[in-house]
Amino acid sequence: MLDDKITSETFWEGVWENNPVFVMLLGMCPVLAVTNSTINALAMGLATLFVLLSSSLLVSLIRNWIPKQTRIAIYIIIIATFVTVVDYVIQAISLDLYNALGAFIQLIVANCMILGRAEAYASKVPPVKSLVNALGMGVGFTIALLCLGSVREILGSGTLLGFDLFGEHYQQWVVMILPPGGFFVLGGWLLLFEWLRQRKEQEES
Amino acid sequence: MTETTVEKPSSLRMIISLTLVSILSGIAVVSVYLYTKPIIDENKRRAIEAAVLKVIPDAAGYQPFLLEDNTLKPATDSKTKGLLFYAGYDQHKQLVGLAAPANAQGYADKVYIIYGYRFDCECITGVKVIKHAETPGLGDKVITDQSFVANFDALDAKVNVEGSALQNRIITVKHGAKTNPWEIDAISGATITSRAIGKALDIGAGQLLPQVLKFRDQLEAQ
Amino acid sequence: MNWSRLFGFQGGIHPGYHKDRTSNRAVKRLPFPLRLILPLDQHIGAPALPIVRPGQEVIRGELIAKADGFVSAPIHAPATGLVKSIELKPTARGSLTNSIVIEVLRGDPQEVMISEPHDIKNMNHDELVNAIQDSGLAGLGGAAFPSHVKLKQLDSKPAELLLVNGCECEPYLTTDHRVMLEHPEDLIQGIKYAMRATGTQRAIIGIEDNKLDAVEVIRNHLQADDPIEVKTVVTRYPQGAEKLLVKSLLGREVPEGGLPLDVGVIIHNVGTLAQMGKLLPAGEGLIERVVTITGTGVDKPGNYKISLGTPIGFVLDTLGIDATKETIILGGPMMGPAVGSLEAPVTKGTSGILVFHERDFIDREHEKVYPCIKCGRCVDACPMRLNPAQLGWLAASREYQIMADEFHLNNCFECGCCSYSCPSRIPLVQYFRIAKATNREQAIKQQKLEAEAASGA
Amino acid sequence: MARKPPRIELHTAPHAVAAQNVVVIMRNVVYALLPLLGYAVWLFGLSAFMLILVVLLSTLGTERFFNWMGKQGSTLDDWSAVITALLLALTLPPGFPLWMGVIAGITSIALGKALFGGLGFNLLNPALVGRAFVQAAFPVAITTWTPPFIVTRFTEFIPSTFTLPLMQPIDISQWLATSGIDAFTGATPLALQKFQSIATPVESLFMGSTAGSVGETSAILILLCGSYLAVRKMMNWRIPLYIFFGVVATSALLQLIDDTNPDPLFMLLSGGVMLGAVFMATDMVGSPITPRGIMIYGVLIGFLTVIIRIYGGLSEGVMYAILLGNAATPLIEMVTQPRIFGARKAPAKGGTDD
Amino acid sequence: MEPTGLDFIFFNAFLASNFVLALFLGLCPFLGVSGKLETAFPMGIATMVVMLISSVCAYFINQILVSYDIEYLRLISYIAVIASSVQLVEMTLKKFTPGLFRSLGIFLPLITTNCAILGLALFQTFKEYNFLQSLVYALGAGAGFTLAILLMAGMRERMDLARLPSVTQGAALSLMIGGLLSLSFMGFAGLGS
Ligand SMILES: Cc1cc2nc3c(=O)[nH]c(=O)nc-3n(C[C@H](O)[C@H](O)[C@H](O)COP(=O)(O)O)c2cc1C
Ligand SMILES: Cc1cc2nc3c(=O)[nH]c(=O)nc-3n(C[C@H](O)[C@H](O)[C@H](O)COP(=O)(O)O)c2cc1C
Ligand SMILES: Cc1cc2nc3c(=O)[nH]c(=O)nc-3n(C[C@H](O)[C@H](O)[C@H](O)COP(=O)(O)O)c2cc1C
Ligand SMILES: Cc1cc2nc3c(=O)[nH]c(=O)nc-3n(C[C@H](O)[C@H](O)[C@H](O)CO)c2cc1C
Ligand code: SF4
Ligand code: SF4
Ligand code: SF4
Ligand code: SF4
Ligand code: FES
Repeated sequence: MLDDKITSETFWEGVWENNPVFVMLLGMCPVLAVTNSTINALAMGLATLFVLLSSSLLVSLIRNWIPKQTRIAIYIIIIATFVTVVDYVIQAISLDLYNALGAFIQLIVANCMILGRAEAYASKVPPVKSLVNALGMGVGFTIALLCLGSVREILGSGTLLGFDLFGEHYQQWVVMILPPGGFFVLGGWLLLFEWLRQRKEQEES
Repeated sequence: MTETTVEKPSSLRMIISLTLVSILSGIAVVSVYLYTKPIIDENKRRAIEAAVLKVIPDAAGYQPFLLEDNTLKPATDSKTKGLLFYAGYDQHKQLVGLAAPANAQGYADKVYIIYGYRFDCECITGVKVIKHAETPGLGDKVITDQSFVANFDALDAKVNVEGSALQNRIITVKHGAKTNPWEIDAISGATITSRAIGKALDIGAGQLLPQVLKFRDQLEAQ
Repeated sequence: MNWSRLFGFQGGIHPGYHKDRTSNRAVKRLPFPLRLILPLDQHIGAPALPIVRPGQEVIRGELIAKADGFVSAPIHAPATGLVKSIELKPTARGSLTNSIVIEVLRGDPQEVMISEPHDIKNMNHDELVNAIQDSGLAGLGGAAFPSHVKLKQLDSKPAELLLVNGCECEPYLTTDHRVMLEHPEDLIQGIKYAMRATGTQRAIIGIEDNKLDAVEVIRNHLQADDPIEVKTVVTRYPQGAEKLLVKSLLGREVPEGGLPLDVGVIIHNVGTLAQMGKLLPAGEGLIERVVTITGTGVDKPGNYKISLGTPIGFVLDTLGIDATKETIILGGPMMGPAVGSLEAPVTKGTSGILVFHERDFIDREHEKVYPCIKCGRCVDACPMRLNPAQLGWLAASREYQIMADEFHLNNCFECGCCSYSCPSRIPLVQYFRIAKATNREQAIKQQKLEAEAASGA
Repeated sequence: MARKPPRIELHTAPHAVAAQNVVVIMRNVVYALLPLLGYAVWLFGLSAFMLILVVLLSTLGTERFFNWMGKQGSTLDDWSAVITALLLALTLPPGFPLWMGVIAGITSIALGKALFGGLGFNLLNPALVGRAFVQAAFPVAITTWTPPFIVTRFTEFIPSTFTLPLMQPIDISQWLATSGIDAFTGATPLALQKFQSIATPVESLFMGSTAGSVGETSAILILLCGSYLAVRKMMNWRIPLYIFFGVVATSALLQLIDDTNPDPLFMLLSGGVMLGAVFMATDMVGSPITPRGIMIYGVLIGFLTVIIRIYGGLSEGVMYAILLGNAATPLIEMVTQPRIFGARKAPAKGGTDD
Repeated sequence: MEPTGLDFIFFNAFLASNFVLALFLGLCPFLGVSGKLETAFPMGIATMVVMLISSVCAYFINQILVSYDIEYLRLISYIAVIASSVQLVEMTLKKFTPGLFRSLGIFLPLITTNCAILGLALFQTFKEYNFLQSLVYALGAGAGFTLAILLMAGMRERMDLARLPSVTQGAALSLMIGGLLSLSFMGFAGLGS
């Protein structure tokens, strides 16, 4: 059962042990779709983080007040509201970024991670704890996005955050920015983690 | 969750809660919308301005117009149907050319462009890609490749004597095979995106220019 | 007109036959060993019940164990001598089984005990079937299924046709071939008895087209009004499997899980019927059989008439073969088991003893087994049109139940065509045997559990 | 008498086995590829030779590396990695930068084979996985062709061959112009047909005197080498035939609909259809084992090849068609389980509960 | 083929811009429910049905939103409509074909939080498809999803019997297979251009 105490675990859980992407495999669509550059990954991560934080806070605040039968509907409305807000804000900040992220900002609504957190966590703990946990999850999500985005951008474009790394004659690995690259890089990270885990286990035994 | 009896809250409470949340959400959305709308519109306007001024090199200002049912009217509301174009004027408020959006299917999705046209040379003077989903490093060379962009320094777009269509349809040819002023020299390795731009121009300009020319006086008078 | 071209089965293989070394050698008799070992379960079904005690003297041809029920066969003494013991003795496969051990009386002329001749003409169906059971006949084709069981008439499934299996499709073996050449009268006689017992009006002898001389001989011995036909089928392993022979000769497919009787056919091996023709009128019992002894490790290959119960070690010694260095197979190379003990005896089902040198034997243990490369050769070879590759993948993951439920494992008759053709050298048939055995055990366990549950409740 | 038991006890039937084993089959495929490699070097010279060598080394190295990772013995001796390497090299353009060839070799084994447990377990054709990867990674380099029979092909390399690792291929248009080749547009017969509607004579296709990948050259030679394997029963000859049928039928149909579409013979002889159908679609690991499955698989590959060529964004579709055929193989097999002997009704996978 | 033609719309959504393999939509069910063919197929069909229904709903809602100039409510209303239409399908199935419900039932809630459905509604709006075009688009997208998940399930079932290296298991393997499938589908890119 969840208690109300806040420990460092509350935060770090989402970053590492239960990383939403690498461990729980949640919200895979945006993870793969918008990570063809680091900047997109960062923007997506922050947008998701914002929605996660605000919806977790709100859900936690009103958790004792909403009837059980309508809770999912209410969560969805809350999430959709914040997503719409983010959508317009990003449009106002930069049209180019908005075009690059495409429909995936709006698709944050369907990100199972956010609804999952609202249902399984935020609706059961007090606001501050929920907020801390959401922050961890959001940071974990963003880190995962950056892991993908940076690899894909470095190989696929020869740049990092837009800065040229290899000079103008660098041959870009176009595949990395294409859909298969997304699958391969995420799969590659998971393989790497599994390999490291197994090696550690072997050393221990 | 361990409760054993599912207490049934009154329907009233459910309705109230949902309604309340919906109203609050509506308020939040509307206020953000109202707050950001002017900024977004300004962003869009600036983007269009930058594009139009870039594709009609000598222009200093522009006016949006709409061609609908063989009449020309100033475009005010973006929603009305018809052919949209921007007439470009120089510092002396002289009509120099026009810019218009066009699109065609590329490699991955539609390629959206805005192109510029000069009345004096009867040629296309610039193309800017507004939106595309082509392969980075390949299809997006149509933006970065200087020799490709040079195709549009002066691409022939004369209208035929009857004033019904272009005299020569704009076509894209394989890299290195350009012989006529109305041909576009494709980028090798991105022939398909190159062709999409040619196709967009051919269809867009082919439809718009013959009609616009009839209203040239009207435009000059603005 | 070649029938099997019209109706032949799919699949099958063409292994090297190596039959020429023995097919033209007349059957010779092998001397008696010092001691005969007679397993009580030489046949499929209930083991026979011994009716002799240790120390008792028996005469060649005397009944020493009686059938235990209908699906069982009696055993007769293959030689005059003393019953030494009834004890557990190793079989060819290495397991132990209860056997009667007889010390052969040296210097005895070994005359066969004279029994009461049968008046076959006046026997009715049931009496005939009983007489066949009394002779101890079990299928000499290899499976050693008590022969009379198949001949029992069933009103629900009348037999329309007797098929006589003279294919002998296994490489190396030539016993059936010799029997057809040397004893065509016995064979025809046996066929007539079997037809009488079952009331069938027609018989067809199916012979592979590498034994045309046998076809010739049998045809010459047939009377014009005999309702017996001889037909050739193409030489292809496993043409002799009953379901496939039925398909080749009649174009009928025995339904999945069914018996030839389901399509109106009774099938017997030529060796079985020849013995029937010989033994039945005299009322004698089965005490010896023809065995092909050949292989690269044999200098004097041939077909030998051997008393049942003769230990294999004795057979090899007599022929001057040093068995300890060789690989020995009982039966044909495709289906026969490798011999685990030289004490194991020749039984009713033993059709051959093959001896191979180490050097010319394809050694599975030393050849690397590769993963299945999905070449499909096993699928092409399987005459039952199963998917051995798929079965093999499942077996490797121990999905035995799925193999049976979804991929027809129980339809596999273990002919070995798949293993033979597999370039990855996967022991497919071995997998399938294990799978079947495990499933059987599982089913028995299940039944026990259910029975317990039922009695407990 | 205590006697030693005979030598082998636990041996189980059958004791006889067919002569061909995996290694023999694989080695013979390599033999069958040798003439193609020789002809390719004859056509394209030193660069082709270097490319084949480098791809071979990188592929075998990767295979060995994964053996080591998986703590198993070397699997190089089954020759399958050699086939992968040779076929991969044969599908690359002659002037392909060597470093890209290395990437192709590594990915073919890593992504295409080792990931799934090595020989026999891969889902897709490893050589084509390697090629598809570099096709998607370096689409320009892999569509940069040089003509065959360049006079200096045995004395100098195509400049792009020795491109620095990670760098863009060296531009060869200058070199082509100075090599005395005029009117070479750098396009394959398929690209000429697709993008410029220029037909290439059938004889050139038969003899392989056109631009193209290292090995997709002479239709006759490929057919001859393939026949060797087919005669020795080391390859299922039905697969190429079904593919040819699929290609001819589809392109004939499309030509009926619109007569500007290229004719079936051209479709059959140009590009990689021959090499793909004879040597790559026949890789049994990725193809169905059921007889009806093989038919569906072959025709599907032929069909997809033509569809991608005519309606797709690329001029050549064989590679993708084969990969898609491989991907569909488990499904195809599932619906084409053989009708077993004596089956009472049509084969039903799984129990029919109603 | 014209980009607005029904044939183009169908094949584009079906193959070239396959929702899963090219657009990265609906990955959760694609990775989660593709372990066995007998679950993958119902999931594909269920998704296709829900896609058709929500496409129709989204079309009409958008008409209303546009005519009242309240497009900023689009997202909220789409998600609400999708959630309730899934619920509706669920109820209808339960009532009229309980057998079908039992085989599809467990997947329906999953579909609500599946971005392929919402993505379809959004894309058809951005592309300004008319009613018929939207319907064909939904059909193509649904068929494409079904194709992808079927291929995936077939390959994963095959992998169940393979001798996999110890590191490649579970999600990583699925992603790699997904990547290879996506790589193979690159052949369809540029279809109709
Ligand atoms: C991964 C990949 C991405 C591609 N992206 C594009 C693209 O964005 N634009 C394009 O015109 N062609 C693209 N192509 C297609 C080919 O590079 C090229 O257009 C076609 O083969 C014609 O070749 P050519 O231009 O050399 O005649 C792509 C191909 C691949 C394999
Ligand atoms: C339990 C059992 C019952 C059998 N019942 C009959 C039968 O009623 N009629 C018959 O013709 N064969 C019967 N058979 C014999 C089989 O059809 C078959 O001939 C025998 O198993 C040997 O076949 P094989 O030598 O092809 O392996 C029976 C076999 C077994 C194991
Ligand atoms: C793979 C296989 C091959 C067989 N080949 C022969 C054969 O060549 N000759 C033969 O008489 N029986 C052969 N049999 C046994 C027959 O199926 C059948 O049991 C036998 O002919 C019945 O006659 P029997 O009971 O008199 O032995 C074979 C069985 C199997 C499973
Ligand atoms: C007829 C035949 C064709 C083959 N084709 C290929 C091929 O196209 N690509 C490949 O990587 N290996 C090929 N191989 C080799 C081998 O099957 C392959 O390495 C396995 O796919 C690895 O598991 C072939 C083998 C044979 C016998
Ligand atoms: S048991 Fe074997 S050798 Fe004897 S006839 Fe049958 S298949 Fe041939
Ligand atoms: S042993 Fe079984 S699976 Fe193998 S070929 Fe014979 S019948 Fe088919
Ligand atoms: S013969 Fe062997 S390698 Fe070939 S498919 Fe069958 S089991 Fe696999
Ligand atoms: S499975 Fe093999 S060992 Fe077992 S009864 Fe059948 S044939 Fe004999
Ligand atoms: S994030 Fe796309 S389906 Fe879950």
